[in-house]
Amino acid sequence: MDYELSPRERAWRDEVRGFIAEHVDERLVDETRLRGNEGRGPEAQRFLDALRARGWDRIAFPVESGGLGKTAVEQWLFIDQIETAGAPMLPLTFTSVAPTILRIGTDQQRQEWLPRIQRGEVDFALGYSESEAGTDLASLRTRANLDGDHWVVNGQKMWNTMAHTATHNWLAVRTEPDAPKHKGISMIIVPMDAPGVSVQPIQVWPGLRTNAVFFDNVRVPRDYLMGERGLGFYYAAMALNFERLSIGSAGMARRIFDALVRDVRERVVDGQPLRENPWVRDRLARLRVELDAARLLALEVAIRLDKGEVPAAASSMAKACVSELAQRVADTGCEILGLDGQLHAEEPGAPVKGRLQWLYRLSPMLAFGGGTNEVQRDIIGFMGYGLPRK
Amino acid sequence: MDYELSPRERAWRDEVRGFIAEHVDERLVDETRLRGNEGRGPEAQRFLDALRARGWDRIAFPVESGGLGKTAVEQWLFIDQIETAGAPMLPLTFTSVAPTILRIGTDQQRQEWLPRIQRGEVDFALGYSESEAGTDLASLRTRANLDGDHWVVNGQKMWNTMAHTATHNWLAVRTEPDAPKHKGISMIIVPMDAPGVSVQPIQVWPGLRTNAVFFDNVRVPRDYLMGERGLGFYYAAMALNFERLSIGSAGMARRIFDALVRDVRERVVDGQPLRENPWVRDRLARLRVELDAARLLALEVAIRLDKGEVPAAASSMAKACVSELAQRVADTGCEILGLDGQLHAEEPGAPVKGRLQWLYRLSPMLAFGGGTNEVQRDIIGFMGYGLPRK
Amino acid sequence: MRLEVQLEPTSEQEEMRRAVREFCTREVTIERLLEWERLGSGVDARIAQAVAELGWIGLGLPVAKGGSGASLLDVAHLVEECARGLLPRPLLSRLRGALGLAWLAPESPQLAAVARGERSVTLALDEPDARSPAAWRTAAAPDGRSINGVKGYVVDAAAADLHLVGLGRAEGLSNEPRFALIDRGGPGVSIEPLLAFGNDPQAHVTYRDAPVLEWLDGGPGFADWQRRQVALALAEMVGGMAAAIDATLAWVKEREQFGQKIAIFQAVRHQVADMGIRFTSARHLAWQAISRLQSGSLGETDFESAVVWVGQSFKQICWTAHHLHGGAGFVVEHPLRFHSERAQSLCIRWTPEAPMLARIAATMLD
Amino acid sequence: MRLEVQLEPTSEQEEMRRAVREFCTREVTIERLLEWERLGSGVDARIAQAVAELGWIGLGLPVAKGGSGASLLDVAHLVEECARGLLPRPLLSRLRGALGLAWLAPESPQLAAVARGERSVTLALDEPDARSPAAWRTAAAPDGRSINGVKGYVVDAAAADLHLVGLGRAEGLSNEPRFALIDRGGPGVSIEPLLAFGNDPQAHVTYRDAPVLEWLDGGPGFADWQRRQVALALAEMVGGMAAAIDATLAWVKEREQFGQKIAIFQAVRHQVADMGIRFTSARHLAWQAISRLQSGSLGETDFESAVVWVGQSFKQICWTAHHLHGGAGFVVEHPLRFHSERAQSLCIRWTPEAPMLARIAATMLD
Repeated sequence: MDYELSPRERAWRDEVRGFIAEHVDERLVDETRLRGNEGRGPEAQRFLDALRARGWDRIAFPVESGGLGKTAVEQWLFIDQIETAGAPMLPLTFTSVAPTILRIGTDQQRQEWLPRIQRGEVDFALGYSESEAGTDLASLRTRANLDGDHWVVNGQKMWNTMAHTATHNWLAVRTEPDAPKHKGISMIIVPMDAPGVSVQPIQVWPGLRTNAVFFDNVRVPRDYLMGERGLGFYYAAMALNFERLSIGSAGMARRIFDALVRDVRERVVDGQPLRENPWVRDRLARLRVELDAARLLALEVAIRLDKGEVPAAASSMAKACVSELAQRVADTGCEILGLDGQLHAEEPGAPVKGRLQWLYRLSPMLAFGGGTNEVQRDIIGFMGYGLPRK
Repeated sequence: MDYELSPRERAWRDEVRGFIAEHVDERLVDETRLRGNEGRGPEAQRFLDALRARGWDRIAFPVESGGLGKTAVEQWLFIDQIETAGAPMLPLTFTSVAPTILRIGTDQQRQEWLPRIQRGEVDFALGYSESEAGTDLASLRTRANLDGDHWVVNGQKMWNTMAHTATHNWLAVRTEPDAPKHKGISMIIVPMDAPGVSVQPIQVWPGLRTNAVFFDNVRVPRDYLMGERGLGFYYAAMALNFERLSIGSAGMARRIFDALVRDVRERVVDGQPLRENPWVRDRLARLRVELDAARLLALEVAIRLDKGEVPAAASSMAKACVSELAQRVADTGCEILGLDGQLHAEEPGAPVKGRLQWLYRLSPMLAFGGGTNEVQRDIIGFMGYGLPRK
Repeated sequence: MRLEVQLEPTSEQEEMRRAVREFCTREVTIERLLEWERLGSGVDARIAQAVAELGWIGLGLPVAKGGSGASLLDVAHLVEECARGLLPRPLLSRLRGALGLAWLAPESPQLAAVARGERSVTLALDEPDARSPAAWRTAAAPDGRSINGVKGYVVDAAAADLHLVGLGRAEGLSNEPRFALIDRGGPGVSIEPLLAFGNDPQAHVTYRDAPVLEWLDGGPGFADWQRRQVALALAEMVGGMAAAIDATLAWVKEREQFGQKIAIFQAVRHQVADMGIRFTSARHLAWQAISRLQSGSLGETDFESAVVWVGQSFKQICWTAHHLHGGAGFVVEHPLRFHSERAQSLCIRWTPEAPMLARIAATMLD
Repeated sequence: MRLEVQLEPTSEQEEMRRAVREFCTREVTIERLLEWERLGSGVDARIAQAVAELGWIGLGLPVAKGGSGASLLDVAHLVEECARGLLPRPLLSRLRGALGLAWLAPESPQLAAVARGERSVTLALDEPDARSPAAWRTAAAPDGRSINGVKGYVVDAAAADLHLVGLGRAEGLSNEPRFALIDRGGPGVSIEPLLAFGNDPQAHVTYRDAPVLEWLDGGPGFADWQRRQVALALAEMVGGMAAAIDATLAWVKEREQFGQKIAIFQAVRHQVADMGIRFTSARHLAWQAISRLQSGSLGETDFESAVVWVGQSFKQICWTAHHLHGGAGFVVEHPLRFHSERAQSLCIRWTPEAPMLARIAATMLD
C-alpha cells in the first residue's frame, strides 16, 4: 500500500480485509445504501455487533481505556477499507462522542456514559448547526439555563441528522449569555425522549432525511453538561479532530468510480463497446489521477495526527479536494452512463446501483457541509501558510 | 457573422477584409511579431500610412470631428479582423489618447494636439502605473507642482511600455496633494525629450521591453495639463473605456489557436498523423468551444457601448475570460507541439512561428495586467450583479 | 437582428415572456411541484389544460392547423421563460413533441387536435443501448402497417396520446430515419414506468405489432430536425441557468454568516462572477445557434460549441448555486434542486459533450 | 518508511539538502543565472567544476566506480533541492546522463571518469518526429562499429563529453532499445545549436559514421530505465513547485495594494490554498512513485498518475505564482520565470499527459 506500510500496519490492514470479506456482503451494502439516514437495519446491526465483538468500536480509544490503541494511520486504513467496501461506517457515537467524553468527562460521567455506549444502549445525534449558525458555529442561540439541579434547554437545531433514530443528542448550547461568543458555549447531553423535545423531518435532495429539532423547556440533570461550562466550542473542535480522518477520505468517491469503471468495461452503446470511446477513456483516466492524488491527502492527515499535530490545514486540503472531486466524478459519470444513469437505486438494473445520479445530488453537500470549502481554504491560508488575518 | 450582421456592418467588415488582403502580408506579420515593443518598423509604418490614408486612424472619432463615426460593433469588427490577421493594432495614441483629448481638451488643446497626432508627429506612451500603484491606481505618487507657467513633474512610472519609442508621455500625476486619493490626480502631457526625463529599460519574460521612467524636475507648459485639474482619475477611466473593445478580444488567442490547428493537421509524430491522436482532438475541440464562447463576450461589450452604456461588468467578463483562456491555449498548445514547440520565433522551422511558447510566457500578464482578474471579478460582482460592497 | 434577438426581444416576444412569468409565479408553486412529483406524472390535468388553452403547445404549429405559426426563435423565448419558471417538464415535452411532428409533417391530420390541446405527442427516439439513429432497431412489421421494437426513457409516455417513434434505417426505404406515429391507447403498446432522476416521468415502451397512424419520413432534413430539438433544450437550459443565478443573487445578498452578508466575502463574490461569465457566454452561444439555425446560416462550430458550453455550464452553475445556498437550497422544498435535476437530465439526453467535441475536432482536423 | 521518506528525510538526506540549499543560495544568484543565460551554455566551467567536486553528479554511481552508490531516493532528494535552488539545468542533465549510463552499464569503463567529474554524459533520445523508442531511426552503420542518425533537442549536447544515443529497434539484435556511447569530440558528430525555450541549451545532433565507444543493451529493464529518468524529472518539478510557492508566500505577505497586504484578500488567500492543495498532492504522488519505483512495488497507476498530476500541477502553480506576483515577478531578473520555463520545458520532455492517460485508461478498461 501507500508509501510501503510497516509490517504492523500491513497485518492490521489484512485483518480488516479479512473481516470485511467475512462480514460484508451484498445484502449489507444494499441495505446501507437504501437505508440512508433511516437508522440501522438488521444487516447493519449484525455488522456492528461483529465489530463490537472484536472491540473495534473502540478503535480510537487508548489501550489504557480499554481501546485498541490504533494509530491514526491504522484508523485511516480501517475507514478506507470500510468505505471502499460500502459497509456502514462506525457511528459518530463511537468515533467522535465517546473519545470526547473519555477526554473531557468527569470520572462519574465516563463511568455513566462509556459502558452504555459500548453496550449499544446509547446512540447520539450531533446537534451543532442552527439555521442562523451553520459554518459560523459560534453564533448559535440554543440556550441552557441552570434551574436548581437541572439545565433547562430552549431553542432549535437544524441539520440534526439521525435525531429521529438516536437515543440522545450531543448538543452545543449557550450557557453563558454574557461571555464572548466563543466562550459561552457548553456541550450537553439531551435524551431524545425527554419531555419538550420534538423532531421535525427535513428531506434533502439526495433522498436523505435530516431533522430540525425543537427544545421547549427540556430539563436534563445538571451533570449531563459534559466537561466544563463555556468550553463547548473547544470540545466541538476536539470532536471534529476525531472526525478528520473520515472527512477527507476519498473512499466513497473511489468506490463509486470503481463501480463505474466496471460498468463501462461491459457497456455497449450503439453496437460499440463504450470502453473504446476515446472521450470516455480520457475522462475516466483523468478522474483516476485525481482520485489517486486525493487519497494521499487523507493519508497525510493520519500521519500528522500520529505525530501529535492538529492537522487543520491538511484536513482542510483533503476535505476541499475530495468534495469537489466527488462532484466531478458524479458529473462525468452521469454523462458517461447516459440515459441509463438516471435510474434510481430502487429500479432493477440501475447501473452502478443508481449511485452516480445520487452522488450528483449529494456532492454539493460535501462541499458546503462540515465547514464550507471557503472556510477550508481560509484555514489552509491561515494555518497552513501563515497568511495574515488582517 | 455573429448574430447576423446588418448590411452596413457586413459591408464594413468586407471593406476591412479587403484592406487587409491588400495591405497585410507575411513580411508585415513577421515584423510585427519580431519587433515586439521596439517601435514601428518600415512595414508597420507603411501599414499605418495606408490606414491613415483612409482616415481609419480616426475610426473612433465622431463624424463632426472628422472621424468615421463608426459604431462600437464596427470598431470591434475592425479590431477583430486586424488581430486575426496578425497585423499591428492601431496605436493607443489614436484609439485611447486622441478620443480622450477630443472630449476633455480645451479648444486650444484640441487644436494643438489632434492635428499633430493625425500627422503622426506625436506618439504617446501611457504612464499610469507605479511600483506601489499597480492595480490600485489611486495611490500613485508621481507629482506635478505648479511653478509660474509651468508644471514641475517629479516621480517615477513603471511598466511605461513604449516610453523609449514614444515622443510624449500621457501621464497621470498627483496635482492636489491634499485632496482625497481619487480626486488629486490630473492628466498631463510630458515630451520625452524634456530635460529631466530618463528611461530605464525593463525586460519582461515574453521577450518584450517595457520601461521605468524617471521625472526629475521636468518642466512642462501649464496648458499641457489636459482638461481639469483633479479629474485625472476619471479621465483615465474614460481612456480605459475606449480600450474596452480590444482588452477583451479573443482575436489573438484565436489566431494562434488557428495556426496551431493548421500545424496539427500536417504534423506526424512517431509515424502517426498527430491529428488522429484522440487526446489532441479532444483538447483542441474543447479550446475551440471556449474560444467561440469568449468571442461573444467581446461582442457584447461593443453592443453595450453602442447603447451608450459603460459596460464595466461586460468588459470585465471578457477580459477575465480571454486572459485565462489564452493561458489554456498556450499550455495545451505547448504540450501538443512537444519538443518542437520550444523553438523560438527566430529559429527557422519553429512551428506556429514560436507563438505557443511565447503565449505561455505572455499569458500571465494578460491576467494580472490591465487590472488584475481579481479586480475584474469584483467589478462583475459589484457592477454586474449589484453585490454589496460592505 | 443580431444580438438584439437576445438582449432585446421583440415586443411580442417580451409580451409572451411576461405572460409566462406571471403564469409560472401564480401556478407553478413549490407546493404544486412537490405534489406533481408525488403524483409521478410530473403535472396535473388542470395545469396541462391551462397551458394548452394559452396556446403555448401550439405556438410553433402551422397556422393552417390552428397553431400560431411562430418561429423557432419565438418558441425558444417561450421555452426559456417556461424553464425559468419551472413549468412542469411533461408540458415542455408536449411542446417538443408537437413541434417534432409539425417539423416532419406540417400537413399531418393530427396537428389540428394537437394545436387545440386535445391530443399530445411525445418523442420515442432512444432505445436501450442505442442512442444513434443508425443503431435504432425498432422497425416496421412485415405487414407494413404496424411496428415492433422497444424505446427507452420515453418522457411522458403514459400520458401523451401519440408517440412519434423513430425507426431504424435497417428496414429502410430511405437512408434517413423514418418515423411512425402511434396511438398510445391503441393495441400493442405496453408502457413500463421507470423510477428515474430528473423529475420527468419516463418509461420504457414496447411496441408489438402496434398499428401506425401515419408514416413520416425524416428525409434529408433530419439532421436539422435533430438540431432544432436540441435547440429547444438549449433554450430550456438558458432559462434554468438564469433562475439559478437569480436565486443565488437574492440569497447571497440576504444570508448572513460571521456577522455580515455572505456577498461581502470576496470568495462568494468571485463565484458569482464566474457564474456570470459562464452564463453570459453560454446564453450568447445558445441564442446565436438558435437564431442561425432558424436563418439557415450556422457557421462552422456554432451549433456544436453551443451544445457543449451550455450543457456543461448549466450543471456547473447549479453546482455553484447549491454551494452558495448551503443547506437552505438543499431541502426538497427549494426550487433550486429542480433546476439542478433538469441540468443533468437535459445534458444526458440532449447535450452530451462527447459527440459534439468529436464533430468539432472533425471539422477542424479532418 | 512510508510517508516519512518525504516528510522526514534521513539525516544524511537532510544533510545533503542543507548543503544544496547553502550552495545554491551562495552560488546560483540571479545575476549569474542571467549571465549563464547570455552565454547560451546555461552554466560556466567554474560552477560545473564545483558541483562535480561536491560529488553530486556521481552520487548515484556505483561505489566501485568512485560514486557514492546512493539510491534513487537519495538522488531524488538531491535533485529536488537543486531544482528548488535553480541549479543550472545542464548540471542536472549531466547528473541524469551519468545515472542513465550507470543504470544501463554499471560496469562501463567510462563511469570512473564520470564519477570524478572529468567527463560528462548527455542523453540523446528523441528524434525529429520520433519520440517513441519504437520509432527511432538512428542505427548502427553496416561496419558494426559506428552509428548514423539524427537526434533532436539534445540538452547540453555541445558541452557533454559523451552522448548516450538511443538506437532504433529496426536494426535490432534485441527487441528492446540498444544504446551507443559516442565521443562528442570524435569524428562524425555535428551539432547544430537551437534557439529554444526553457533555459537549457539544446541542439540537433547528426551522427555520420560516428564511432561507438561502447554498445549498451536497454534490455528488458528499459521500461524501468525510462521510468527512473522520468522520476528524476518529478523530483525536479517538486523542487520547482516548492520554490514557486515559497516566493509567492513571501510576496503576498509583503506586497500592499489598496492599503493592505494582498494576502488579506480572500481571493488571494484562496489561490494560495489551491496552490497548496495541488502541491501537496503532487508531491505525495511524486514521492510515492519514486519510493515504489525504487522498491519495485509500483501499484496499478502509481507512476502514471504521478506523471500526469505533477506535470500539470507545476505549470498551474507557476501560472498562479506569476499572477499573484503581477509585474514584479514578470521581469527577466525574477527567479520565478526560470521555474516557469522549467515547468513547461520539463513537462514537454518528460511528463506529457497524453500517453500516461492512455496507459491509465488501458489499465482500467482493457
